[in-house]
Amino acid sequence: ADDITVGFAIAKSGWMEAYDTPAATAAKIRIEEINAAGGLLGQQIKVVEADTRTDRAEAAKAGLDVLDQGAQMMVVSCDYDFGAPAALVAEGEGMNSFFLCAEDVKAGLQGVGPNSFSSSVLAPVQGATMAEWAYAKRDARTAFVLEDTFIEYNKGICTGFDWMFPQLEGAEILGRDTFKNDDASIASQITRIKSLEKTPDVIMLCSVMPGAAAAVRQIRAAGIEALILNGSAVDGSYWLDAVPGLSGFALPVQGTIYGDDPRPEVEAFNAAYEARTGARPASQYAYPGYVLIDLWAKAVERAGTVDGAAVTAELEKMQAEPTAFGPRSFSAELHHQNTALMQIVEITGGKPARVDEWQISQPVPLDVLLGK
Amino acid sequence: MTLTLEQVGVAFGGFRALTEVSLAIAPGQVTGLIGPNGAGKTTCVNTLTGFQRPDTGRVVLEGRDMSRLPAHGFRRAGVARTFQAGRLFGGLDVLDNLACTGVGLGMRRAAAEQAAAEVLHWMGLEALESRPAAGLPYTDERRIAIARALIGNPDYLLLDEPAAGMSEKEAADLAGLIRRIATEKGIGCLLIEHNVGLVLSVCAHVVVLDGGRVIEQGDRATILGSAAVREAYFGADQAEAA
Amino acid sequence: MAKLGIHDLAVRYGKLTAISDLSFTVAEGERLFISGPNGAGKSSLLGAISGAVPAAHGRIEMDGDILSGLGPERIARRGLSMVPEGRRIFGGLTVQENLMVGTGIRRDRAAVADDLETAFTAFPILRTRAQAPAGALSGGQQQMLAIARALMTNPKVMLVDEPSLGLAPKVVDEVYDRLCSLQALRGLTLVIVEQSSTRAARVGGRMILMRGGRIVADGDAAGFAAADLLSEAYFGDPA
Amino acid sequence: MITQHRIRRRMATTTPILLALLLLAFVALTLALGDRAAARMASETLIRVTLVVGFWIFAGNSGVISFGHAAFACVGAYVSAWTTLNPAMKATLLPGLPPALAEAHWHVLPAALTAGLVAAALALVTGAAILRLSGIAASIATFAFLAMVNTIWANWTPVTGGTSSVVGLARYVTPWVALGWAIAAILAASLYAASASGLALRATREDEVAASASGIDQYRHRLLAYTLSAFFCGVGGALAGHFIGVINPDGFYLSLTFLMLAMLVVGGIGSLSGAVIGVLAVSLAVEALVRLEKGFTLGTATFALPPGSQEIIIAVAMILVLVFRPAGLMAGREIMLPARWVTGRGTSQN
Amino acid sequence: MSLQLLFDALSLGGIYAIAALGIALIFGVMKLVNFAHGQFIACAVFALILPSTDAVAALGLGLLPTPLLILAILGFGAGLAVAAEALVFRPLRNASPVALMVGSFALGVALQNFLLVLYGGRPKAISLWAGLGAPVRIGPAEVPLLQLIVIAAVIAILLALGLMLKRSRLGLEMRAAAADFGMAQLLGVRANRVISGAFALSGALAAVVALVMVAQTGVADVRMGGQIMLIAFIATVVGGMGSLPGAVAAGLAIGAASALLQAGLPDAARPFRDAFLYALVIVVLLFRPQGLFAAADAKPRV
Ligand SMILES: Nc1ncnc2c1ncn2[C@@H]1O[C@H](COP(=O)(O)OP(=O)(O)OP(=O)(O)O)[C@@H](O)[C@H]1O
Ligand SMILES: Nc1ncnc2c1ncn2[C@@H]1O[C@H](COP(=O)(O)OP(=O)(O)OP(=O)(O)O)[C@@H](O)[C@H]1O
Ligand SMILES: [Mg+2]
Ligand SMILES: [Mg+2]
Repeated sequence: ADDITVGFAIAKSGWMEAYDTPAATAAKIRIEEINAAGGLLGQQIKVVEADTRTDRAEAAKAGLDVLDQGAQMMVVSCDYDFGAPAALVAEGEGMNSFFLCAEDVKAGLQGVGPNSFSSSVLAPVQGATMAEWAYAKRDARTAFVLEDTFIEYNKGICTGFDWMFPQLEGAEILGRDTFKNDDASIASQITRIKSLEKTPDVIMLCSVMPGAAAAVRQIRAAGIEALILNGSAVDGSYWLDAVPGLSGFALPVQGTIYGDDPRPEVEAFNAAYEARTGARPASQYAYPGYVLIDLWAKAVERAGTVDGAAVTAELEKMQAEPTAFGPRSFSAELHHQNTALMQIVEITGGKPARVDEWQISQPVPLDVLLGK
Repeated sequence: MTLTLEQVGVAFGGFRALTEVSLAIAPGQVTGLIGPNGAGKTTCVNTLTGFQRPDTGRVVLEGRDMSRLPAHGFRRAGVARTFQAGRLFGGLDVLDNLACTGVGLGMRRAAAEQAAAEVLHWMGLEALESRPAAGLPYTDERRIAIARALIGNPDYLLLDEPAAGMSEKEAADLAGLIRRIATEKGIGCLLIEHNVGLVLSVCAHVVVLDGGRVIEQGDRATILGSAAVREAYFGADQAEAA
Repeated sequence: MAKLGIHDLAVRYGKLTAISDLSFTVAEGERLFISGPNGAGKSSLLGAISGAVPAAHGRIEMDGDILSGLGPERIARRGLSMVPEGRRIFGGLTVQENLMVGTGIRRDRAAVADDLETAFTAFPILRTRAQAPAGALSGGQQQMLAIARALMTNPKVMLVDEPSLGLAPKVVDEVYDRLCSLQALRGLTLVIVEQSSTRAARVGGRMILMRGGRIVADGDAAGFAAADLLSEAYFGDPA
Repeated sequence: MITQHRIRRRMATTTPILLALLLLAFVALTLALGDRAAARMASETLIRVTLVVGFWIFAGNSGVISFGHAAFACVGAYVSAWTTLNPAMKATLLPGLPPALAEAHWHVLPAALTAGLVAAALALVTGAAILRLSGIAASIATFAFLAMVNTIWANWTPVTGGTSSVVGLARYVTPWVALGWAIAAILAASLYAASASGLALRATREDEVAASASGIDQYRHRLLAYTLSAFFCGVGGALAGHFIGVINPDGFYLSLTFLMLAMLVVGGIGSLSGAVIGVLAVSLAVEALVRLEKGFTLGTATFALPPGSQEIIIAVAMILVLVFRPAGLMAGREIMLPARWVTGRGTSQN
Repeated sequence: MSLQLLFDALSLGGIYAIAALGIALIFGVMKLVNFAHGQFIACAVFALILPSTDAVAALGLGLLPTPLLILAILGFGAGLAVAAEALVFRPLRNASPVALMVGSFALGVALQNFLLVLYGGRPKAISLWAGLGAPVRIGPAEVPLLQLIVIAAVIAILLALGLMLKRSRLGLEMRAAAADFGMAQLLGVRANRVISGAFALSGALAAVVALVMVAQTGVADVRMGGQIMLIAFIATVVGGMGSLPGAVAAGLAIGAASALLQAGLPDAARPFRDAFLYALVIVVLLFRPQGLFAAADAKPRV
C-alpha cells in the first residue's frame, strides 16, 4: 500500500472519552503536520479508529478491529487499564503500541510487552517533582500525604513523593491518610490533619477528579491553608469553580495550556489545537498525544520501516530526544519518562499560572517505579 | 410411646399464647384439638413441630427432649404436619411436591419419587401426579398437602384445619381418610378443626384449648357435656346437639 | 330497580373459562347466598363484581349504573365493599390501622369513630389487640378483622367470600348475627359465598347454586337444604 | 405405566444436549462469518454462559439473589493469573506472592480447574456464614462479601497488583475452549437440578417453611449449590482473564454482577434454558447495536447510531422485556425434545 | 477529639441516612430495591447546570436564588421519580422483586448514559455554596456549617416522614397499598396515586442528597451517587427493611463506623477500611438477620 496506517483503539464513548479525545486530536494534528510535510517514509499516514466504549473487553475487540482495518501501529486509550487490552493485541502482532497518556510503568515494557510505549511522564516523577520543587522553592520541610486509593495513578504520585521527600535534608512526612475518590465526606481525614502537632508546610494530595476537587474544597473550607500539591491529572481550570478563589495549589505539567509556556512550540500547538477544535486544550493531556506521534515518526524514519521490532530498537536509542514539550528518552529497560522537565503551575486567587519549571535531580529508580 | 407437650408456655412479647399446656398424642389414634379462634391451637402445632420454641416446658418424643431441634429435624424424627394454608410448592408438580419430603428425609431422588407414587396410589390420587401444584382446586390442594406429609411413614401427623372451606361431603371423605391414616398406617394424628362434627366423629380423645390453657379434655361425651366448652366455643347447632 | 344486575357475565383466565353466560339480579336489601363446589367460579364472580377481576364479557350494574371497567377503587367508592377469599389483611399494619384504611372514602367522618366502636363491640378480640400487628393474629381472628374492615367503609353492598372459613362455630353465629342486624339497620345488600347449605338455610335468604361457571339453581336457601338439590348440583350431571 | 411426570423427567434430560447443540451451532455460525471480531464475540458470549449458568445453579434453584458471584469470578481470574503467569513477570509485578505461587508456571487447564476449586472453597467458607441468613438479608450479605473482596483485591497491591491491571495472561480462550467450559457448566447445572439436592433447594425457593416441614435442611442444600456454583464462576473468571489478557479487580465488580443478573432475568431465572438464552439474547443484542453504532452502509448512505446510544437502548429493551415477559424470555420453561420423541411411541401427550 | 469524631461520623452518616430514607421508603411501599436512586441523585446534581459537553460547566437552575433553587431541584427529583414510576415501575408492578430490581438497575444505566451523552464524561465543577463548608466552633470541635444543616435536615425529614406515615391518612394508605395493592384498591384507596406520592417523596429525598453533595464537594460527576446508593441500600437492610428510623439509624451507624475505622485503623490497614466495614455489616446481619429495627411483619408467622 502507499499509506501507513495508524489505528486508534480509543474510547469514543463512556467516561474515558473525555480523556482520550483531546490526546487523540493532538496526535492527529501531528499526523497532519507530517502528512503536510511530505509524509512518513514518503507515504501519507492514514488514520483508522475503533471505539473501546470505556470497556476492557470492548477494548480488545477495538484493537482487533483497527488491525483488520490495516493498522500498522496502534494508539490505545489514555489509561493503562483500558488501553492494555488493545495494546496486547498489537503486541501479539509484533506491532508498536503507544498509550495516549498512560503514566503507569506497566503501560510498556514491564507490563504489556517489548513494543509498547507511552510518551507521558510517569506518575512517580510527578510526585517526586513536586516534592523537590516545594522543598527547594517553597521551603517545604514538613508534609502530609493524602492518598486517594481509587486508581493506580494516584498511588504512583504518592510513591514518587514518598521516595523523594524524605531524602531531602531536614524534610519530614508528618502523617498520612487515605480516602476514596467517591467518599461523600473526608471529615475524618481533615480532623487528622488538624490534630497534627504542627501544621504541615505542604499537603501532597494524590488524587484525580472529581475526588481531588471535592477534597480541596473540604480542606480549604476547614480553614487549612497549607500549600497543596497534586499531579498533572488535575490540570485545567474547568474544575476551579468547585473551590472559588482557590490559592496555594501547585501541580506539574508537561506544557501549559494557559498561554504562558516559555517554549513557543507549546503555544503554537495550543493555537493549532484551537484552530482545529474551536477551543484551547482543556488540560495538558493533549500533549502526550502529539509527542507520541512525533517520536514514533522519527523512529520510523530512522528505522526505515514501521516494523515493530525495528522501530522499538530506534525508540530505545532515544536519549533526550527534543520534542515540542521537552526532551524525551527511552531505553531497553524503560519505555517511559523517569525524569522530565516539568512546568510548575500554581493556582492563585482562582487563576492558574505557570510559576516555575523543575526537573528532578535524579531519575526515579526502576525499583521505586515497580513498587519494590 | 407418645409425642407430648409438657407444661409448655409460649409468649409473644408480653402476650401469653400458651400457658402450661400439656397434651399427648398416642400412636394409631386421632386426637382432636379444638378451641375458639386465637386459643393457641396453631401455636401448639408449631411447638410440636419445631416451628416455635417453647419458652417454658418441653416437647418430648418417645422420651427424648426435642425442644432445641430445628423444624426439619422434627420431620426427620417422624413428626409431620400440614398448614392452615396449603403451602404446596407451587412451581413443582404434585409428584415432586411429595418427592421433596422423601428427599428431605435423605432418600435419593428416584426412591423419593417411588415413595411419592406409592402414597398417591394409597390415597387414590394418581391422576393428579403430573399436575402443577399451583393450579390445584382447594380440596385437592389439601389432600396433596396431607399426602406430602405421609411420605416416609411418619409416626405422627398434625393436621391444622384440613377441612376448612370444604363442603359437608368433602369433609366426610376427609374424615374417612384421617381414620384410615390412623388405623392402616398406625400414625398418631392430631386434628385441629372448627368443624366440630368432624372432630367428634373421628377423634376418640379431644382436647379443648381456650386462652392458651387446656380447659377440658376427654371423649365425645365429656366434651359435649362440658358447660365450659359450650360457653367458650360451641355454636347454635352443637349447643342444640349437646 | 335492582341494586345489582349481572348480565351475560363471562370471566376467563387465559384459556380457562371460569364463568360464562351468567345473569342474575339482586334486590336492594336482599341477602343472597352463593354456593357450589370448589372451582365453580364463586370467587371469580365476586371478583368480577368488585372490579378486581376483569370481565371478559358482559355487563355489571349497580343502581342502574354500569360498573364494568371502572376499576376496584371507583367501585369501592360507590359503596361496594368486599371480604375477599384468603382475607388479605395488611399484615404489617396494626389491627386498628387495618380497620381505618377503607374509611378514607367516607364523607361521614364523624360516624367513623362510632363504627369503630361498634366493630370492637362485635369482635372484642379486635379491641384487645387493636395495636398489635394484624399479621400476628390467628387465622380466625384475621377473618374477623377482614369482615370488620369491610364494614368500616359503610358499604351499601357487601360481598363476602366464605365468611365462616376458619371461624369457631360460636363466632360464625356471631358473624352472621352481626351481618344480618346491620342489614336490617342500614338496608345493606349482602352477597355471601357459603359452602354450608344448612348454615345458609338457618340464616335464611335467597340462594344461587353455581357449577362449572354457570348458575344451576336459584331459589330459597331453606328450600335447597330440604330438597337436597345441593348434592345433585355437586355430584350430578350439569343441568 | 409411563406417566406424564416420567415423560417430563425424560424430556428434561434432553435439555443440556439441546443447549449444547445450540451453542455449537452458534460457534459454527460465527466462525463461518470468518471475522475475527465475531469470533471474539462468540468466545466472550460463551464465557458469559459459563458464568451465568454457574450463577444460575445457585440463584435459579434457591431463588436467593446473590450479588457475590462476581467475586468468585475475580478470585478465579487471579488464581489462574498467579499460577500461569511467567515467573519473571510475577517477580516484577506481583512481588508479594508466596514463593510457591511466585515460581508456578502451570498449564492453563489445571490452572482453570484450580481457579474453580479455590473459588468453590471460598464459597464454602463464606457461605457457611452468609447462607444462615435468608431472603434479602442473604442478598445483602453476599453484596457485602463482593465489596469486601473488591476492596481487598484493589489494595493488596503486592499480591494482586492493586487497582492496576495484571497483564500477560496467556490468551488461549478460543471459541472452542469457551464452548467446552460452557457445555461442562450446562451439564453440571442440569445434573444438579435433577438431583435430590436440586429438588430440595427448589422446594425451599417455593416455600421455606413448608420445605422445613418436609424435613429439608435448607442451609445444607444452599451451601452445596453455592459451592458448585462458585466453581463455575471461578472458572468463568479465569476464562475471562485469559480472554482479554488483562485483569483488574474493577472488571469483576458491579458491572459484571449486574450484567450476570440482567442476563439471567432477561432469559428467565426459572430455568437453565433461560440462563443460556438470556446470555445469548443480551450478547447478540449488544453486538448488533455496537455494530449499528459503528455505522453501516445502505447503498451510498451510511447510518450510525450516536455513540452511547447502545447502553440506553439495551437498558430500555431490558425494561420492555421485563414488562412484557416478567418471568423472562423463557418464562421458566426448558428447551426440550417433544414428548413423543422421548417416549418413542409417536403419541404426544398433554 | 471525641466530640470532633462524633461530628465527623455524623457528617458522613447524615448523607447516608437521607439516601437510605429514600430507598427505604420505596422498598417499604413496593418491595422495590431501587438501584436507580443513585442516578436520581446524579440527575438532580446535573440539573443545576446546563447540558453541554464543554469542560467548563455553566449553571442553569443553579442560577436561581437559593430558596427557589432548592424548591426547583426538589421538584425536579420528585418529578423524575414519579416519571420513572409511571413509565417503568408501574408496568412492572406484578413482576417479582428480582425483576423489579433488575428493571431499576436498567433504568439507572439508561439515566447514567443519558447524562453521559448530554454532559460528557468529564466531572464538572459547581461553584454553589462554597461558604457552607466554613467551620463553626462547638465546644472543642470544629464542625462545618453544612454538617449542622445536614444533621438538622435528617432529624426534620425523619420526623416529618415518620409523622406522615404513622399519623396521616396518606401514610396509612401508602403502607396499605404497599402491603397489598389490590386489597387497598378494593377498599377504595387510590393506590396508584398513593404510590406515585411515595416516589415523589423518594425523588425529593434524592434531590436533598444531591444538594448536600454539591455543597460538600462542589463537583458533578455521572458516577456520583452510585457509592452512596450502595451504602444506603445496605443501611436500609441493616436497619430493617421498610423501617424508616431503622434506615436512618443504620445510615448514621455505617457513617460512624466508617469514620471510626478511618480514624482508628493503622496506616497500612486504612485502605482496607471498606472491607472491615462490610465485614461488620455481615456480622450484624448474622446476629440480627431481620435488621436492627425490623418491621413488625418482617418474619411472617407460620
Ligand atoms: N408470631 C406471633 N406474634 C404475636 N402473636 C402471635 C403470634 N402467633 C400467634 N400469636 C397470637 O397467639 C394467639 C394464638 O394463636 P394461634 O394461631 O395459635 O391460634 P389458633 O388457636 O390457631 O386460632 P385459629 O383457630 O383462629 O387459627 C393468638 O391470639 C395470636 O394472635
Ligand atoms: N387467578 C387465576 N388464574 C387462573 N385460574 C384461576 C384463577 N382464579 C381462579 N381460577 C380458576 O377459575 C375457576 C373458578 O375459580 P373460583 O376461585 O372462582 O372458584 P370458587 O367457586 O370460588 O372455588 P372455591 O370454592 O375453591 O373457592 C377454577 O377452575 C380456578 O382454578
Ligand atoms: Mg390456627
Ligand atoms: Mg372461592
